[in-house]
Amino acid sequence: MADTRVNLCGIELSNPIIPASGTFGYGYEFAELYDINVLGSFSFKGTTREPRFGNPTPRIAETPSGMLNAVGLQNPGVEKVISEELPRMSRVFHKKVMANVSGFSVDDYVYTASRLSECEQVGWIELNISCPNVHGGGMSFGTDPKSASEVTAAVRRAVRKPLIVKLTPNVGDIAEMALACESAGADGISLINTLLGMRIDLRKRRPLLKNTTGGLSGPAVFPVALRMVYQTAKAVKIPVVGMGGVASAEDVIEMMLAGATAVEVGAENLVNPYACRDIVEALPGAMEKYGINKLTDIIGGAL
Amino acid sequence: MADTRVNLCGIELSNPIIPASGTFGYGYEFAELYDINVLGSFSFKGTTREPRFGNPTPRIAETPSGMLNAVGLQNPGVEKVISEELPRMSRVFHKKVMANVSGFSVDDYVYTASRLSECEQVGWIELNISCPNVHGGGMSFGTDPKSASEVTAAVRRAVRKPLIVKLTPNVGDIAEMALACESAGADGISLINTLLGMRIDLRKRRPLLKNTTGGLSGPAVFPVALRMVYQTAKAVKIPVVGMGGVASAEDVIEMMLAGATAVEVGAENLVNPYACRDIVEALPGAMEKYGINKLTDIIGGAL
Amino acid sequence: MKEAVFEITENRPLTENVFRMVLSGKEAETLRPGQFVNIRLDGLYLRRPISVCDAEGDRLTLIYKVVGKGTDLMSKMTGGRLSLLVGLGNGYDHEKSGGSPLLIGGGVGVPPLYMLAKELKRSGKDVGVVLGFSTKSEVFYEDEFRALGCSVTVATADGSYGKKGFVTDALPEKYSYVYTCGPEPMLRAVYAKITTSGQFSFEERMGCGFGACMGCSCKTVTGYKRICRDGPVLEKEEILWQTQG
Amino acid sequence: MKEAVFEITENRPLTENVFRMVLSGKEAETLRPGQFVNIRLDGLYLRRPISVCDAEGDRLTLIYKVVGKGTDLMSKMTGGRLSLLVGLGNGYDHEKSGGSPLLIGGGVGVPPLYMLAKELKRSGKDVGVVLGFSTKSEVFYEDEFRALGCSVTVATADGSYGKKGFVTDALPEKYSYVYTCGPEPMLRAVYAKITTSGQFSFEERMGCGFGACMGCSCKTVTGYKRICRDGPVLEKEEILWQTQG
Repeated sequence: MADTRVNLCGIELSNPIIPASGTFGYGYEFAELYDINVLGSFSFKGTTREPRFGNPTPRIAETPSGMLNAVGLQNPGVEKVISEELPRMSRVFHKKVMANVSGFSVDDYVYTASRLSECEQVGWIELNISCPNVHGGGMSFGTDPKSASEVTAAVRRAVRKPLIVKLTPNVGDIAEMALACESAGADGISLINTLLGMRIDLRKRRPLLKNTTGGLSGPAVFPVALRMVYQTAKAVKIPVVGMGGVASAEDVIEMMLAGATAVEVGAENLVNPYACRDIVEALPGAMEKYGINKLTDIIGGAL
Repeated sequence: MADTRVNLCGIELSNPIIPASGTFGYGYEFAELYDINVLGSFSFKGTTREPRFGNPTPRIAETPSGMLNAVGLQNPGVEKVISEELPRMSRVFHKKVMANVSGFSVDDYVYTASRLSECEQVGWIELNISCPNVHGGGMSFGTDPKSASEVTAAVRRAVRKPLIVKLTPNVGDIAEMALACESAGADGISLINTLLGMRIDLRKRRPLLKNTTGGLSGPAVFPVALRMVYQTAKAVKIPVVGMGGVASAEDVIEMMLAGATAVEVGAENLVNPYACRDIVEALPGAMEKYGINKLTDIIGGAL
Repeated sequence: MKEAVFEITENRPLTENVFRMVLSGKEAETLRPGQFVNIRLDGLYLRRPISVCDAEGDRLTLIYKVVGKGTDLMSKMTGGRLSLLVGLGNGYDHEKSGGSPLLIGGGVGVPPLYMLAKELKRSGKDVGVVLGFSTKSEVFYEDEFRALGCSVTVATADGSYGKKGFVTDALPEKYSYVYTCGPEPMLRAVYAKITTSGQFSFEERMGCGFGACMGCSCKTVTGYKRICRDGPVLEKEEILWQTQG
Repeated sequence: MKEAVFEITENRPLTENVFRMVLSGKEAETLRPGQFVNIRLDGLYLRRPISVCDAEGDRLTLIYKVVGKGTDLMSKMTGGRLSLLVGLGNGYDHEKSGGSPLLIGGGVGVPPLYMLAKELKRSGKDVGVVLGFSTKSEVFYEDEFRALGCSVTVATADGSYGKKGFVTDALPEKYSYVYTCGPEPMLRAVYAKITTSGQFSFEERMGCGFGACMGCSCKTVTGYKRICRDGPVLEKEEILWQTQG
C-alpha cells in the first residue's frame, strides 16, 4: 500500500496535497462537493490586519494554459477571520489549517500572524511576502533579501507555530531570498506565488485588469515553479512547499522530486473544483506506476 | 488599405514581424515553404566568436502551452557565418537581417558584433545578453545593470549599426535593466528572452534536459512578456521589440499596444513553420477588425 | 453546485452573432431562473459562464453572443459532450413579483428572463416584458415571450424595429415589480427610472464562478458580495453603483 | 518538407502498447523509407515525430508505441484529421544495399525498415531481416516482413519466442550491407558486431523536426548534424558515439 504521508515542519499530513491560499476560500464551497478532510491541509484565504475589499474589477483574465488575477487580498480582517471564519472552517475541516498572512508593514505581519498563531486550528503560518497585486506592500518585502529577513525574524519572534515564508518568483535570484528567510528563522519556504503578467483589451486598448497587471498562475507556470523549487531545495535545509501550475498527481511527484516536501494546488481548483480530491485519489496509482512506496523517499530525488 | 509599415531604429520594415533568433535558423528551411521576403526582417541564429556545438542532448522538453530549450548557442562561429551563411542568406532574403550576437566576455561581444556590423546585409545588431543556457556567460551580463551597461557601451563604440540589446526576463526589475542599456547607448531593447524553467523525467528521476534547466518559450509566457514590454516601454525612450509567446496577429497588436515597435515570433515557428507568413497575412484583417489604419498609430496605445 | 456532463443536441444562430445551444442532461431540472452554468472548453483554461435561458426536464437552453475565443469556439460546435458546473448563482426570487411583474432585458441580458417569465406565468402572474436591442437584425426571442402569454414591447436604439429608443423609453405605466438583466449602462438607467423595487442581474469577469476566488466581488449596501455566488441577482435596495474609473 | 492534412482511416493495437495508425492523404506518395512525419495534436504544444512504416499511393502507415501524453492521445483516436509535416529526414539510401542487404530492427525501431524492405525486394534484392523484441507478447510485423519475401529471424531477450538473446546474437553469416534502427544500446552493439558498412537511424528529442531549432544536434565525423534534418539516418563511417553522461 502506497504511503502518502509527509511531515511538514513537525506536523504529519496524510498526504502532501494542500489547496493554495486564494484559490480555496475558506473551504466552504468545496466542502459542498466532497469531504475536504481527504486533504493534507489547506491554506485559507490570505488574512490582513484590517478588512480589505481588494482591487476594483475586472480582477481576472485568461491566458494560454493559465490565468491572471488581481484580487488584492480581499478578506474580512484578522479579527473577523478568528471570530467567524475559523469556527465555521472547523465544522468542515478537522485537521490543522495553514494561515496565510499578508501585510503592509512589519507590524502588520507580526500582529496578524501572532493573532492567528494563537488559534488552536492553525498549524502553520504562511507568511505571504509575495502578493504582486497590492501596491506598496506584499511583494516589496519578497524582492529584497534584507526586508524579507527583517519581517521573517520579527514574525518568528512573535509566533510559536511553524513559520513558512511564501516567496515571489519575480526576482533574479530565488535561492538568495530563500536563504535570507532561512537564516532569519523561517521553518519552511513555500513557492512560487504568481508571476507578474498582463493582458490588454484590443477593443478598448486598455489593460484587461483594472489593476493593470496581475499574477499569472496555472499550468503555464509549472516549469518555472519547478525550477525555483529545485533551486530553493538545493539552497536551504528547511522544508520547501512547492506550488505553481500543479494539476495532477504526476505534477505532485515531479514537484517532490525537485525537492518539495508538500505541494500546494492553486488555479486548478478554480477550473476543476474537484481537482485536489482527484489528485489525492490518483496519487497512490501514480506512485505505483513510478515505483514509489513511500512518498517521503522521493523528496529531492532529482537534486 | 491597412498600413503595416514600422520604422525600427531608422530602418523601415514592410511589417513588424521578425522571426526570433534560434527559432528560424538562417531562414533556409522556411524559404522552402514560402517566400520569406514577406517578413519585416529576421533575426538569424545567434553568433559567437568561436564555433560552438552547444549543450549535450536532450535539449528540448515540452510544457503546457510551451517548451523548454537548452541548445546553448550552437553556431559555426562568426567567420564562417560571414563567409558562408550570410552569402547563402542573401539568396533567400533580400532585406536587412538582424544579427543576434552572444559572447562570454566584453571582448567577445565587441569582436563578434563589429565583424558582423561590417556586413552590408546586417541592419541591426541584437546583443543577446540573456541566454539562460550557457554557463558563465550570456545571461550573467543581463542580470546585472552594471555589466549590461558595460558591454552595451563597449559594443556601442565598436559598431556603426543600430544596436538592440536583448534582455532576459529572469530579473526582479526589468525597467532598471532597460534603462541601464539605454543610457549606455543602446538604440533599442528587445525582450523577452526565455524564462528559466525545468522539467523532470519521472521514470529516471532526473531532469529531462541534460543541461538541467532550459529556457521557457511559447504562448505560456505571453502575459509575462507583455507585462515586461509594457514596463520597459514606459521606462525608456528608445524603441522596444516585443517577443515571448506571440502566435497570432492579435498577439502582435497586443504587443504593440503594450509599447512594441516591432514584434519577434519565436517558438511558434517550430510548431507551425508557416506561422510568420500566416501572421503577416492575417495582420491587415486584424487591424481592420480593431479599427487600426496605421500600425504605428497604436504603438504604446495602452501605456 | 455540482459538475455535470451534458450532450449538445442543438446549436444554431438566432441572429448574426447570437446563438442558441440546447443541451441534454439530467441536472437540467435542478436549475432556476437567473442562475448560470460554467462551461469547460477544450484548449481554454477558464470555464465560460453562460446564463440559463430555459431548463425543462433534461433539456437546458443557453443563448450566448459570440464575443471572444470561448463563445466563438462554442458557436462552431455541432455536437458532443460538455462539462458544466451547474446550479451557480442565486437566481431571481419570483416570490416578490406581485401581480404584474415587469421583465426588462437588453441584448444578451434577455435570455435569463425567459425562464423567469415562464415561471411567473405558471403562477398566474400578468407578466410585462420590455426587450431592448440596438437594431432590428439583433432582435431575438420576442415571439417566444409572446408565446408564453406575456405582453411584449420591443425597443431598438435606431428605431429600425418596435419603439425607437432604449428600454427605459418603453416602460409601461403600471407594474408591481421589476426583474432586469442587461449591460450595466442599461441597468443604471432602469434603476433610475423604475418606480417599484426590483431585482438586477449583473455581469462580471469570473475566475471560478462558484465563490472561491473572489475574482468578481462588488460592494453593496449589505457588504461585499461575490457576483458569482451571492449574485448575480441583487436587490435594487442593496446596489451600490461604482463610479466608472 | 511541407504541411499536409491526413485523414485517420485505421488505428488499432498490434501489441499491448504498440499501435498502428493508417492515414489517408495525397502527400503519402512522396514519402521515402527512413523518413518521419511530425504530427500536431490538440492540447500539446510540440508536434510528435513518428517514423514512416509504409507509404503507398495515398495510404500512410505509422506504428508507434505509447510512451507519453502524445502517443497516449494518438492511441485513443478513432478518426478525424491530423496536420502532419511530411518529408522530414534524409531517409535510407537503398542504392548502397548490394545484393543481400540485412535489416536489423529493435522494438519500435522495426517499423521504418518495413518500407525499406519493400523497396529492396522490388529492386530484386535478397533481403535478410533480424527483428529484436524483449518478449513474445511484444513481437509485431514478423509476418508482414515474411509476406514481402524476406528471410526473417526474430530474437527475444527472454527467449520466449524465436532465438533467445539480442539481435546481435541472431545475425546471419553473410550480408552485403546493413540497415538498422532501434534503441541506442542496440545500435552500438550492431555497430560493434557487423562486418560490413551500413546505415543507422537515430532517435532524439526534437523541437521542430525540420532543422530550424538545433534541438537534436549530434557530433559526427563529418561535423555537427541535426538528427531531424541531416539524419535520422547516418552512415556507419560518420558515427561518433557520445560517452554516456
